[in-house]
Amino acid sequence: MVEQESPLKPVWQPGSHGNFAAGIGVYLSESAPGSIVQLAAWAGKEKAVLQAIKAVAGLKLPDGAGGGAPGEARAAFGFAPGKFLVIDEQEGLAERFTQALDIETGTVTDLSHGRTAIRIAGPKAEWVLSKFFAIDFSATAFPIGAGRSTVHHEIFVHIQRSAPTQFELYVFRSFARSFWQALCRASEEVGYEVQ
Amino acid sequence: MSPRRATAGGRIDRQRTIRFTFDGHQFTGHAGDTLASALLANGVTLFGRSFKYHRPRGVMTAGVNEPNALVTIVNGGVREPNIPATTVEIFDGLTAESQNRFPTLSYDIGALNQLGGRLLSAGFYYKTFMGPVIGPLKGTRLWMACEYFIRRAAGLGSAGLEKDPARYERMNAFCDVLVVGSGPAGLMAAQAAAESGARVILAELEAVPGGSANWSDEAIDGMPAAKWASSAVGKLKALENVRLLPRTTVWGYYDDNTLAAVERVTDHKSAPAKGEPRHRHWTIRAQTVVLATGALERPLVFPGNDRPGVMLADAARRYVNQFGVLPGEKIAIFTNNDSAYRAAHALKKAGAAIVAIIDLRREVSDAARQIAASVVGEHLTGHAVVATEGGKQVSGIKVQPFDIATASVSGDPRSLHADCLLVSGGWSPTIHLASQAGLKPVWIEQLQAFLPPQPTQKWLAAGAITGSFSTQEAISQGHAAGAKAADSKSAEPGDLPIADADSLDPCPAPIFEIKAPGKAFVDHQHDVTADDVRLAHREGFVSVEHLKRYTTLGMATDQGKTSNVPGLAIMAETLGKPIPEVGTTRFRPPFAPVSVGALAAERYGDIRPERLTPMHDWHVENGATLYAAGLWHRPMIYGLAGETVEQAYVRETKAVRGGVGLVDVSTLGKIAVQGPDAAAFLDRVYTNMFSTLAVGKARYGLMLREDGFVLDDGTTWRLGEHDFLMTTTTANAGKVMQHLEYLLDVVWPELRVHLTSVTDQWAGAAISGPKSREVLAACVTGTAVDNDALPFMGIVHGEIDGAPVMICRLSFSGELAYEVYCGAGHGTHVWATLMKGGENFGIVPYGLEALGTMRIEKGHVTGAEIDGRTTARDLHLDWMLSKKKPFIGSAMMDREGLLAEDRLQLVGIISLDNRPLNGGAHIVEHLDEANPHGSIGHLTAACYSPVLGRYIGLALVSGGKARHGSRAFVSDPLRRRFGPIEIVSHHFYDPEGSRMHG
Amino acid sequence: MAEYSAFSLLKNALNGNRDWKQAWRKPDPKPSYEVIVVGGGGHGLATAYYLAREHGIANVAVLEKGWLGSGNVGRNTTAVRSNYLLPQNSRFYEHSMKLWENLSHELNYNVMFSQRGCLNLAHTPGQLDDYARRGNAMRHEGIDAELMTPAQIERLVPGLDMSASARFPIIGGLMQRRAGTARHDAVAWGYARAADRRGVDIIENCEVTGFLRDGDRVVGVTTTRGEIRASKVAVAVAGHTGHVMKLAGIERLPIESHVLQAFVSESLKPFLHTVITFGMGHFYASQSDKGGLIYGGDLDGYNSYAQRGSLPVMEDVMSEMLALFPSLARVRVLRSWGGVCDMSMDGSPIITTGPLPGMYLNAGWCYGGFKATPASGWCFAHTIARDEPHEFNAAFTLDRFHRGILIDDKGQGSTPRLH
Amino acid sequence: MLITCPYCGPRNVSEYTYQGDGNRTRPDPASTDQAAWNEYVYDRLNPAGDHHEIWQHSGGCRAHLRVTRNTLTHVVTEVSFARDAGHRKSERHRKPGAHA
Repeated sequence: MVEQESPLKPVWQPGSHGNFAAGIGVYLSESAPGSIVQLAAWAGKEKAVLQAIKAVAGLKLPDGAGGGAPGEARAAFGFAPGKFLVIDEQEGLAERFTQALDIETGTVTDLSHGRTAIRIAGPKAEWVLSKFFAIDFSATAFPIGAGRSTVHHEIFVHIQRSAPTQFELYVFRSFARSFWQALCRASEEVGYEVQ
Repeated sequence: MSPRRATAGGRIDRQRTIRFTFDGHQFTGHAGDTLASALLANGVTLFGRSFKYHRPRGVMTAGVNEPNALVTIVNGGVREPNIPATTVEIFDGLTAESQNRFPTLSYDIGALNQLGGRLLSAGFYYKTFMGPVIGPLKGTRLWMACEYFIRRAAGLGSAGLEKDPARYERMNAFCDVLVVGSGPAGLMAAQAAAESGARVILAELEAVPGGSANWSDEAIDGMPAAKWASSAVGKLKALENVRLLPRTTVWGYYDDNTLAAVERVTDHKSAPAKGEPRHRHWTIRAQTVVLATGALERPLVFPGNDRPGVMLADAARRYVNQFGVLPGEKIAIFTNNDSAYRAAHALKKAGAAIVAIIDLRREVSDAARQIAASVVGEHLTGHAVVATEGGKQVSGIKVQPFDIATASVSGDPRSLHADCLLVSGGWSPTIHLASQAGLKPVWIEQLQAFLPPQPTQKWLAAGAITGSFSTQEAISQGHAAGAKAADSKSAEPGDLPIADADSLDPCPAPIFEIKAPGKAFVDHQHDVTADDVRLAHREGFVSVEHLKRYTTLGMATDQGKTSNVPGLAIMAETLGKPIPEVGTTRFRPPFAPVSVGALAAERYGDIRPERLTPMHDWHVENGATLYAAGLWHRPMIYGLAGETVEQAYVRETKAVRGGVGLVDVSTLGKIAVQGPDAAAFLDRVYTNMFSTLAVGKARYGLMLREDGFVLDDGTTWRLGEHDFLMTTTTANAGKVMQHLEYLLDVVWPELRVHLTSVTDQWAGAAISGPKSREVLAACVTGTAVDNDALPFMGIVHGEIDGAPVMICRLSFSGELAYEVYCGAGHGTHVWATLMKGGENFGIVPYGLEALGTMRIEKGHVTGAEIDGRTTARDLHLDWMLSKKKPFIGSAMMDREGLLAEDRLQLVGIISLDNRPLNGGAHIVEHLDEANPHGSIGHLTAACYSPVLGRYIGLALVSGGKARHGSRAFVSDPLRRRFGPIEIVSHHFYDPEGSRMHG
Repeated sequence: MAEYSAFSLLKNALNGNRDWKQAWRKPDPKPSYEVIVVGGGGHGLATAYYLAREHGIANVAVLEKGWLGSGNVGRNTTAVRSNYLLPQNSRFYEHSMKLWENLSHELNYNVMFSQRGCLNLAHTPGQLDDYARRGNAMRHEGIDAELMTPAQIERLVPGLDMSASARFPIIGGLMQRRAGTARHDAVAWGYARAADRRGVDIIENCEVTGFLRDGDRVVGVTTTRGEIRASKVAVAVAGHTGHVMKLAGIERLPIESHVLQAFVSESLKPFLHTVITFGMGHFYASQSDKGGLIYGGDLDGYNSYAQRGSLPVMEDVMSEMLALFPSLARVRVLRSWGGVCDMSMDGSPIITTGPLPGMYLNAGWCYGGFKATPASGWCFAHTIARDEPHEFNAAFTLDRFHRGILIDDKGQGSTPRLH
Repeated sequence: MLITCPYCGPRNVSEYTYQGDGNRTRPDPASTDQAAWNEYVYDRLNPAGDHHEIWQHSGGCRAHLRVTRNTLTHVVTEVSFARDAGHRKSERHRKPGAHA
């Protein structure tokens, strides 16, 4: 297989930037998973899709809108009624789900190339994200594992909280470079490191 | 004498000296000074010139309500005009300039306007400058000639022309309790809310939290109020659930308890830290808001009340107590209430002489009397100030006995020497935010003030905003409001701090104006006098809004913070009505002016993100000139050195028609349409059938709007029984997606169809030209691409150099052509492989211009023709309107207006003079270059056609097809292009389509 | 009543300004009139004026529920232009322009119409072609229009970001030099005073609460100040058309009410000499004689009668302003307000007889109401007096929507928020 | 202005797209009743007060919502998924991951 090319390549500048004299506020990275797959259930078939996620990806999603399971190798979360995003560091997840889900249960859409996965971590992650998105990033309002769909002007994004101070962002690939640059700029204030 | 720094006192840091410049002169001040306090400390009294009469003006207040002392902060070519000097914290290197004066502040030629005096009364503009009805100055000419000078005389500061290098940002915040104002009430509210565990934000517009505690002489819990405040602030800062925002003005109260605030992060610094924004635009979503915004003192209206040296009494108290500045040496005080006596006390203590207190009331409280007895030269009760004396600064005042009952002066005036006159006309609670989120403000006769209205959103008020002006009340109200806002179960007050305060009477006499000869100003910045208010009344402009609009009262940068209530009171008196019957104007955001930069926030310098195709970097590296298509950048041409745009696209077009070319089509909208009902759904949204489309085939489809006009077109590919890939035009991708989502959610929820935007999942490259098949054959593995394996509109799957691809044989250029789709992350790899594989066949990359040229030659329509006003018939696409089924738009497309004979219809155009045509040119039957008229349509697109060797175009022309073969003219007066054309069919090239089917 | 002139100003100044009279009388309503105009905004007042002036019908009452001009005539961004694409619109707005050009004389009231031009900026070649199409359409209707080069634009508007590195570089623009701005309140006051001088009764604080009917026919109104009868009742209440027409039993109309915000900056010395619009968003600005930059953008985008706007649209407008004028980041917004617009289904207005006998309707002004004021009043007066439209408003019917004879200048179809 | 999406919770109006009057019923697709079609496409109740309308949470879960909102005060009193038959109150608790 051919490697996926990152849309961030020309603007990718590893190292510390901005006002980091007093410490790094956030760590920014591209996680480049092998698979990003959308699963969408027909009304009444959500449970079956949740079971398929458990069977195929080994992830058990909790109840509730936006519920999700974080993880390094695999993660999943709900982002819309009956809709879930499943991420795997390996390629080929879409094919596995296509075999596991029949058309009477729901649909599988491969977005592995269509979304760029960006990770922001560190003590100032909530502060920097709050510059972009009008959602409450506090741990009580946005628990670990949970997913959110939101937007920064033209840029649509799915966000999963993967750790107390770590978030995974999934943005449309064509916007990824612009968003990355804006993210870096917004992080200058607190000092950031690109990893 | 002039103002000076007191020898001791104040909360400035006398150890730290700060150097700044005002009007070119170097000054020094201390850390903690505002520009106003520092200039006063240096003896400066003249701060600015008024708007209309250019009268000399001093500083009137000590805060955000300042109408007079406006300056421009200058940093090279970057200018920040109209900033109250009372709100500017000084820093080393600060440079400020006075405004609205020429040549200098002291000698301003505009002051000649004062000679106009009564001629320039309210509304004078409306009554003159109409000019003659005939002659060279008729129409609008005389007015515009006069206006030229009026515009130059008006305005305040000048905006710069240089780009502001600063950064601005937004911040979204959420909290349980937002406390606005950090005086004793606000501090107590924040503390009470925080104690119950609530998430609290405390916003304070000043640099130092504490509000009036910073300049009152009171003690709280046995310590000076300022010390108590700073210790309370210290405790709040230590709490994790409290965010303290100094220098933050909450300026807007929007729906659903969303408040807007601006934090001035670096305005007080010589230079920002790396990445630090100048202003931060906060949008705060609060469960409950505590408004502890205090109250603003009002001036009195009397002749000469605008002379530099006339200042609000509480402002003077603040200057001396907080900044250690004496606004004068010999001070007179003019008041209708007790609060001004506090200033007398403070100034005396700091070393000034209090010449007299002139009180409109005959009877005053014992507490006030005691202060007067201890500090004042003369205590003139039942007196009024009727004039001020001096040039650009007060040197004396005239007083006269005054009777409250008749509101008139009598007896002989006498003069008093004074270099400063402090004024108090009572207090107006700062109800702006409350009013933005409430019903009508409530007038309280006793306090002569508007109190907060009944809330329409979730807020509580505490402290002086409620009309309770004592510190003890502020403390208890603040605590109660904070606890209630946080839903605290233990709302027990417990041991509240005890304020050791005076017992002055909060109620003023109901007097706003002293009627005596001379100009008495109501709105100082806009030069609106009491006589102007009466003139407005005389001419019938009696509603508050008419008064404001006719006189401009309250419309200045201070938004009437000192003038609205006095102006209203004068109108009420003139009308003989009580004040609340005259009304109050609605307060609208912003509470105080907000920088445009703050509101633009992170979009300043970054208005819209860029959308890039997967092959973007390749295009740039290979010399593409880019074209903005919405947010996308698309290659327009890949020009060679020395080539014009036309030469480039002609070369690219010829290369495609004669060989092979490659164009990036990744920007086309792509929607995955999946589900058991996908085919049925497509039948409903397209005018033509899709349920009959075989798996592995694509079809061109047309969509209408509900009203029967064309919405969009594109091809849709059937990838599986229940799996379609729809493409849309680049421009309409978002619109079509929303249209389809609406239909599925709202109109046909029973259909089991999922829609997903996969525009970004796929890179798309169209390979076109007679040799395209050969190039593909050389590059593609895993599938055959010959005519049998891949017929017209067929789809195959394969690989290109290891990357999976999906290839559909379809053509926009009219040549044998294919669209090659692959995962976006493989886009450049596949593109480069095709370019390399095509080298031997002379492959060229081509851009939008060549694409456009070939589509014009073919007569294909795009957004220029699908302009929201055209029907399928207008575009000769009626063959796509299925008669076998209803579809979106089918019920409305046959209305009379959509069938009219004279509608604009698509035709082809050929230039008969061999000169280029322009899109946007009109078409006429009879050419009249001098007086163009009789347009029958317009060109939507034009190009040089290499295959025809002619300049051609597409056009929408009334009558359309009936004109084929007839001659007409292009008429393009805007670009002075006129000439003969022939109207022909829009199919210029290969109308049978033999080339693409081949 | 005295004429306004430099001479009368001087005379009154010498006299302490004591002799100025009310700009218009404050009469009590009479029991009946020949024509009642519901709505004391610009259009209603202009209609009354032209009824008296052009058709000799002075027995007219204008009924205003609040203070005169409290609606959109006092809430707009004051631009006057006739740069429309479709001839039905451009002919009408050009008639308005011609009336504007002589309006201050006509009314003996300086409405400060200043022909400082209106410049639509273009950022791509395709957009410049679109503007050329519009400008050429105007020229073929006898209306002035020209294209400007970047160099010309830079000279005219020195604060613009003309750099090639701008996100959306400015590559040209469409200019209508006869366009400009006027003092919005003065238009209401000027028409009121002039109508009053011809005998029209202008009745403020008089809200219409119902329509009097004789069978199908409308024969008057009930108001908060009593019943008033008239042989013709004309409604000109754009922004609140739906609400008022419901009182007459008309439940549905091809109109939605939307809020449009406007903003003014603090006063500045002359900075912007023309009306200007941004081509890659929705932003327009001019500078008033007082010095404030007056500007606005998109509708808030949902039905509202609230006369106040939302924060996100305000932020959009500011960001677009700075995309054009980066030096204005340090200038401050002074005031914001919202006006309620009648958004029609094709973006064009309605001036027509009906929909009930005895009734006349003037509505659906979208963004175009202020600049239309003179022609709207003029055409509406004609329609009321003659019981048939003038050629200029013949296309502005109510039935055009159902018949599909739309006047869709923006090509957005029946989505009012996009017009 | 906030709208409480039944799935995503309260979000700023800037995340939503107004999709128009929710009082209209689309005629049967095969209907040839021109008056009904015209009314559906062009005529609006446009009330000053409570209004039934359709919003899309375009910057969130992308679901269309039926919203009852007061056009004088902007107060939203009811929100439900447009896909659900009939009107359902916006609920604070949200159902299992899926269909709310």
